[in-house]
Amino acid sequence: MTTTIKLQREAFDVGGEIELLSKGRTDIGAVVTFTGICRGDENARPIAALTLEYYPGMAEAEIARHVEEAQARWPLLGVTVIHRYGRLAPGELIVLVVTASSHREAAFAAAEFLMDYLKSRAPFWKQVETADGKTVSKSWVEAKSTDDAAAERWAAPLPHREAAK
Amino acid sequence: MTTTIKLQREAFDVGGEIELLSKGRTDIGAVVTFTGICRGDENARPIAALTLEYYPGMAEAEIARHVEEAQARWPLLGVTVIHRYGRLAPGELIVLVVTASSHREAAFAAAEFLMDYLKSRAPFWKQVETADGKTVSKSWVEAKSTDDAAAERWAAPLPHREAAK
Amino acid sequence: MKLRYFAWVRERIGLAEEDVSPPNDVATIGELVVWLTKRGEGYAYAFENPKVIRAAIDKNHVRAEARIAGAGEIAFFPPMTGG
Amino acid sequence: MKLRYFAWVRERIGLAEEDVSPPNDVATIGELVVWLTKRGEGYAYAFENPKVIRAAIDKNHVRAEARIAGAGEIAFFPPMTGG
Repeated sequence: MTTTIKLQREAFDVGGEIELLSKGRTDIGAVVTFTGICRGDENARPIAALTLEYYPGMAEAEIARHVEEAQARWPLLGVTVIHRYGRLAPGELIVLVVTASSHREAAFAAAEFLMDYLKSRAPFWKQVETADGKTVSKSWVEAKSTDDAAAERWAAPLPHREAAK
Repeated sequence: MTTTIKLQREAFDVGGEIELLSKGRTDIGAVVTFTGICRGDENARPIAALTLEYYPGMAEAEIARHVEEAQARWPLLGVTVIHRYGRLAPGELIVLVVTASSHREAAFAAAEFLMDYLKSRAPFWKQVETADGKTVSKSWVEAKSTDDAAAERWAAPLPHREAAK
Repeated sequence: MKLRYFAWVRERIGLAEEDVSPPNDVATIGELVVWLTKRGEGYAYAFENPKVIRAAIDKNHVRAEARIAGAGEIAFFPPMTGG
Repeated sequence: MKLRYFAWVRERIGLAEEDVSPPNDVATIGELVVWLTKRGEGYAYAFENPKVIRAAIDKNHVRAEARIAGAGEIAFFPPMTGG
């Protein structure tokens, strides 16, 4: 299993990450990617930028734990998770999840699992900047109950799952 | 909705296709890709190559119909489907599905829907070349009942993923 | 009418396409398969298990009961294995 | 022990981190929140709705009932909005 986890300010290259994970390998039959992009609106209001704050150390460890859990659930051959932090303009890429497996079911399921997790459980917080004329205002994005529900659909008991989750 | 459907012999570039679909847009928040890769084995036997045959005209029309169905089911902002034909060596990319939406649920569901469809209903046939020493033998890949079952889970009047949320 | 064959159906029959004129009492896809089977060994081999054979009329999937009157192009092929 | 605050918890308190020495009867995360609330207006504002506050001990998510004895670093933050 090839695992790559990166938290970074810089942009990333989706095609390059897929290649890093799969190039020269003939055991991988399926690669799924999810790319999250900064939209130009939040709750129907135009935004100027998004600033992402995270908990250094905890974010990496938490993502690593969930990548391990994905490995335990599905026969994966590779996983890459890249999450950016700092200020991002609309259209910029925020997050990338790449999953590789011999067949598509595992790759799809693991990518969805990791995204549901990142959305609601990984220690990241988004602040939105809106610009109405000359006034710039900032507000923290509220967590969505649909994201919690999405994360909870994976909560079916597995032997190694901690009770705290 | 940006729709691109291509049947081609040539390789494709996943990163380039994502960019074609999403560059300069601020309404897209989520892009999912599925890439199918020629594995080096089929039913645990090493293979030398895969040859893909398809029904010209019907394949394009059938894919277009299913992309339209995906659009009717989920709020999509863009779909790209590229399917290669001809002889492919292990490690080469066979098929690409890219789906874009404002949120991840639609992008994931539509990509899975289109892949389940392509696997079991699109008029493509795979022939496997195995090389045991100097003898090259060719055999047609048998359809999997699991692929039929995967395609059939979308036959319910409502996509089950949305109903579950 | 034009017939097209794909994958091992094509290989067993030994043709990718041909023009045929079945008699008027051949009204459905299923009846066309029975009629084709009598055309020779390759056809009999290709259609030996008619249940697995898929068909399309004018590039649309159809079932064995589908009527062939007015069809421009009819295709026969094995279960699909794309993706 | 070291406390860390993130997002609007950090903004309301006006600090990203600090060292505190709560009395011995402050045994759980929930009790620590109550104790912190008395430290000033910013704390009271940050913890005005304790139910939405999430906590971590040594970079592991914990609940309000979790005991803080032996903790090196405790963090408080709002519900997460990554991805």
